[in-house]
Amino acid sequence: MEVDREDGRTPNQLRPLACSRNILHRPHGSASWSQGDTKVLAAVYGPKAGTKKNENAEKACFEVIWKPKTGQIGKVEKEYEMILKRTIQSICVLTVNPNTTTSVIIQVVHDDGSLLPCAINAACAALVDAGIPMKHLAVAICCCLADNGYVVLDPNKLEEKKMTALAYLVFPNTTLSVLPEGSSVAEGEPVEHGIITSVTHGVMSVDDYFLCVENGRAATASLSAFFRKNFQQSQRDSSKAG
Amino acid sequence: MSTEVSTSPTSLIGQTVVPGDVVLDLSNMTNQTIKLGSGLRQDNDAISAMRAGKFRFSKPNKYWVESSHKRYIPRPEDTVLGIVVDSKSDNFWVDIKGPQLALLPVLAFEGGTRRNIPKFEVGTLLYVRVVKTNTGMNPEVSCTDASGKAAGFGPLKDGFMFETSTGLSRMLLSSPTCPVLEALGKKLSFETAFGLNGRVWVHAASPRVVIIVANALMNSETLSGTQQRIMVEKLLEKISE
Amino acid sequence: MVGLSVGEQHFVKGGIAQDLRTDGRKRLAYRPIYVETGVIPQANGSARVKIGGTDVIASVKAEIGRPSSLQPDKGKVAVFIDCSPTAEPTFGGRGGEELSSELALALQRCLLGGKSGAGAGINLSSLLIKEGKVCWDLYIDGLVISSDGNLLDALGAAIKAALTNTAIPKVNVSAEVADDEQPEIDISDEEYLQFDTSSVPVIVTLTKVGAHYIVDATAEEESQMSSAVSISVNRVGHICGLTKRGGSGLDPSVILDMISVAKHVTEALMSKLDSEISAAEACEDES
Amino acid sequence: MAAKPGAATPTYSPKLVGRSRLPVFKDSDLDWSRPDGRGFHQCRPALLQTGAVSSASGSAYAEFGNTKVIVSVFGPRESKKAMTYSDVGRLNCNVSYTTFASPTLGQGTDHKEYSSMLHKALEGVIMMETFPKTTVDVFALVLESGGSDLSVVISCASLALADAGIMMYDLITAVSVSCIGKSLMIDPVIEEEGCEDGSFMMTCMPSRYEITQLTVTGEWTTPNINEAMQLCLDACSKLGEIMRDCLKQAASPSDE
Amino acid sequence: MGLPDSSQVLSTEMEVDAFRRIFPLRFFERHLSESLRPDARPLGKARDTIVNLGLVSTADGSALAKIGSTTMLAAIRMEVMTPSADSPDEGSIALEFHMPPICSPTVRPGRPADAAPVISKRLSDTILSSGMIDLKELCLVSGKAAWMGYLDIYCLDADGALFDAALLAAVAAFSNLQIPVVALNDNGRIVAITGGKDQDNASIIEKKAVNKEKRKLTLNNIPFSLTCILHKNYILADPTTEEETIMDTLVTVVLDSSDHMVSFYKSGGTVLASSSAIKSCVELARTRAKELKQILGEMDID
Repeated sequence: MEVDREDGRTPNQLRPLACSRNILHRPHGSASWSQGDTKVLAAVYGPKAGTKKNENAEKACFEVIWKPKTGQIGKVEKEYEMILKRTIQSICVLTVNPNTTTSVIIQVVHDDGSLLPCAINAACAALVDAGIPMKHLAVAICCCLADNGYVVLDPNKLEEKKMTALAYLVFPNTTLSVLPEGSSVAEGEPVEHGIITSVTHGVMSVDDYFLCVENGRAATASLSAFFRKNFQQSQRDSSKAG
Repeated sequence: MSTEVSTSPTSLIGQTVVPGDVVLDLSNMTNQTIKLGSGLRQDNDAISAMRAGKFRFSKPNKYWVESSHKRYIPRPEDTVLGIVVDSKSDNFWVDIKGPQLALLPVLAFEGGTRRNIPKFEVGTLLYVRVVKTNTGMNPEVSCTDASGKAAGFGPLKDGFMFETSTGLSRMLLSSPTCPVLEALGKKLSFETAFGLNGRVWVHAASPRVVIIVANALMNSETLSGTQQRIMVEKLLEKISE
Repeated sequence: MVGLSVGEQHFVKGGIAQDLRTDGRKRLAYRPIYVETGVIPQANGSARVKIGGTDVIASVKAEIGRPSSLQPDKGKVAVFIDCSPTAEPTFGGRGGEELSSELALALQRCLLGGKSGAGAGINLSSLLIKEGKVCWDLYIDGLVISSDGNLLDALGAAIKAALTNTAIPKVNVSAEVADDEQPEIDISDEEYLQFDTSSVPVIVTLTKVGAHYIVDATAEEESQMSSAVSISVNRVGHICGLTKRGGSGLDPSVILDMISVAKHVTEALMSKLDSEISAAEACEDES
Repeated sequence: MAAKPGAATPTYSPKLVGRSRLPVFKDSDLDWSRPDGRGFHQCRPALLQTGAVSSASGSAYAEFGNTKVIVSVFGPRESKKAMTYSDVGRLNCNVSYTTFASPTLGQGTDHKEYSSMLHKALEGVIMMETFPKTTVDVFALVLESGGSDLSVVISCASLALADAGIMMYDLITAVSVSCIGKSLMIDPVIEEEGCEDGSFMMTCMPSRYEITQLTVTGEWTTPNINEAMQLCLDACSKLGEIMRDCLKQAASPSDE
Repeated sequence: MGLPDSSQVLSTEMEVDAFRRIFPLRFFERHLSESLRPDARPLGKARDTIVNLGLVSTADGSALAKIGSTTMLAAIRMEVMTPSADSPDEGSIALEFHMPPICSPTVRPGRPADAAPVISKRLSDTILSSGMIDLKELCLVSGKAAWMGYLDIYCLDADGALFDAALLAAVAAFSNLQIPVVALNDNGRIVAITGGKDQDNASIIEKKAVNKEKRKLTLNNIPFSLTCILHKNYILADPTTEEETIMDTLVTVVLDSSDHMVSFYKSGGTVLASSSAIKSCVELARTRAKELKQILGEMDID
């Protein structure tokens, strides 16, 4: 491999994933998600009756509260809240529970790079745990562009700092389908290859961005499979009796 | 169960699905009428899951995704346990663990008239049936069955209520009788009411029995039938010592 | 506010039109004024003023502070007013806030003069201890205990009395220090300085009810007002501040007329207050 | 990423603020002129324009020399939920400053004092009974403060209200006068305000020839007050004309 | 959405304005199918753009940018700070984006708009990461004194594409920036040299002026941004507020003058961005960047 990573990973290798759901007693749904040393807790309350002013009462509304590991929330956290809120709104079915608000609380446990993608994945797992109706899942990944033009996935904090540019990308999960292959195609590529959310930092060429998108997309399959396996496990735990 | 993710399986019935999975293709089943239960939505010809859980089918034509949650989404004809939170001249407001409070009309009792409106204190536990769940409106519940008879609905006096998940209460309500109830029923005498909203009420002559039953039920969520029986036996042994 | 029936409203208005108000006063007559000084021993100066049913307390507290960089040669004065719920139940919580800040603003205007310091009731330069370094910060707090109209005049009088009552300890500043260091100060507990309060103006509020205006309106009369003009006048007859309340407009000539009437009224009020204050001071000294 | 030290580091302006005051005018030298070369009784040229903010119900922009103000009017719209029923409308005013409004002021803030004075100046002229249960919001932003801020805000607000089609008895015009020594100067700039002996601000309804608000601070003799009032009244009626023209101009293209 | 049929029937006899209010989405889709927008623009065209420089006399650099009705006023004040130990020869930029209540009916005093801090953060990320400004140019005395540029951007009128207009105003304000001539005085503080007026001061300070040549910043790689709406297969450039509320998928592309991508920002939205959609957005942004470059170029004549 051309790129050497401190922890000996290959460029497209993710850090070990771990996810456990229903870990908190009070919230209606909760999950902890970790990628390597980055760990985030997510809790979901709701749906609760009523929406805030300025929100569309004909749809289900979401609010996101970001709790950093230490200190007060600033502009960074506000931006993350907004990105998470808009991402969640786009993957949930908003017409099922109109005029309700669902709160998602994100608690950062440890930040070792790829924090926002980690939080999006955690929120997604918690929403599933709470049984919020969703169109599909969202899988988030951080792609980094190294000096020599190579793309590295799921960087840790040290790598994030060294990179020239990075992109946080969120895709829909790879789904099972009984439909014949190739039926969900829009303009020559499967719908699930579309980007839900993209946030970039640093300057890169347009081609480099597409390289990031491509590499990120390739990683969604393994993330999706991890999600599915995780749900199967907990399903097995709870529904054996029936 | 742990099938590898393949792109185009033929049928997903009995498997775990995650939101977004397309479970049915209506273009192949044009001359059938099907009924969709919870956790499914239609997008043109594709029926896809919107919750994670097990995809179920029951003859002749019912499909649903089975899952367990702490929050309850009301559906008509569900029987639930509600708590009175307020009373107005026409309705009682009842908390049924849903997104909105439910309305219980003061006349929705067997033989209910303007003259014999029941009086419920705030906090009263009621066994009720969900009647209407129109979007944009509060759900409506009733203390009668479809024919207007009381049929066991109404306030639950004494006893002990605890909250579990919707999955557990569905399991406890399933037929044939759930092993844990069967095992407990052989040794102890008690009264129970299960709401599909995850509330369980237990009543017995002595508080001891109530506590044993409640614990046994709460422990049973993740256990198989045999495990449940063993768990109940162990519990009873320990108590009788 | 006072709820009056239509009959009562007519009675109040009719009385004013005929120069005989409900309590028997003429239009330009004050209610009896009672002044007591030194009511709060912890403060550097304090006074309580009662005008009829209106009862207010003012206190002056002096603290060592630092002059603002914009005005290194002046001390600072801040006025706060608190409307106690004992005066009016609606003042509880945040209800009295709006009135409080309005009164504080009006008093600040009347006492502090223009930006250059002209017409100030309190000479800010006299509060300076060392230029750019040390000065006195004067905190003037007003408390409305009971409200029966004409709060601004009562507060103005109370502050004037409290300032007369104020004694500020003498301060010695240590010799020259470097530019960016704070000099050491020594506050004397024996020698006190008195304020020169001769230039503190008195405030007269003329309340317009119907076609006439009255001084020292009661709450009942204030509820019938269309507008009110508060004018503060100092000893030499100069106007130190003016604020108008109430939404309805006034003809310019009416305002000019009001100003000349106010000047006339203040002469009497000023000497009345002076004698009351000195009597109160004497009374305090005895006790 | 390029993390910045942030605003925590203390900074200072290289321009000397405290000492750049005007030399104090003496009564003796009568030949000094005003910083912008105007005569004592001459107002700054007024630039007024309605419809500055497209998303507001009505808005106006006013530029008097260096004083630049935008006022937006929203409503009549639903009152806040906490408010109880009222059969007359409500008026809600807010005045704020940009961070760069004046060279001395550190950060832009809401100006509570001006907000309440704007409210008082406007409440008497708006026909509140025409919009029961609802609120009209008048928000002003001072882009640049160049003296006589409050009077510009008030005049501009009345223009914005007219632009929004809120019913009023008359326009409101506001003018200030500064007294320095024995001289009165109308429409003072910020430097003059900084060293004035007394200030005088009047708002009036030009057509009805009525004074709605009057505030005086500093030391004034009666003849001075008389003179200031006359100056203001004249200026107000002139300003009223300019505002009227501005509104006519805004309305005329739609007539064609 | 749910009532396409009824809207079809009603539309024949309904007034246009009423139809626009009741079925906003249908109203827009009708236009889109004709490749036209309600304000007569083709889908990929941005609104008229105006930039004015140097409007705020109290600031060291300022600009007003107007895209359609969206109006932004940006002003920079330069102050002196002690640089941090790890970058002793770099100055700093502090950016703040304000949405005062005058700009939109949704903002109320006392409660800042949710969008303001987010746009603020995105703007400062974009400007700092684009490398438009070399922070070393802001250095005065290495390790002792450097410039801190306070850039405040006020939204005077919000009608969609706020980020684009704010970035344009910010860039224009930097191009207008005149750094004051300063000197080091005896106390180690930096003081301004105020023209020729203070004769007594000027003679002393003349020789000590720290930054005689550095009156203007060199701006390389100026970032230009374009926000697009994705709706079904349509791409609408430079949306208005009305369009933003009806169709929720927004994509902002920032390209710099050497055609590199500074930011590709999309947060959620019902439409997923396919590769072809991304390419089209980038292409639109490229054209827009040329347009904006020209508009800024015309300004720079002074």
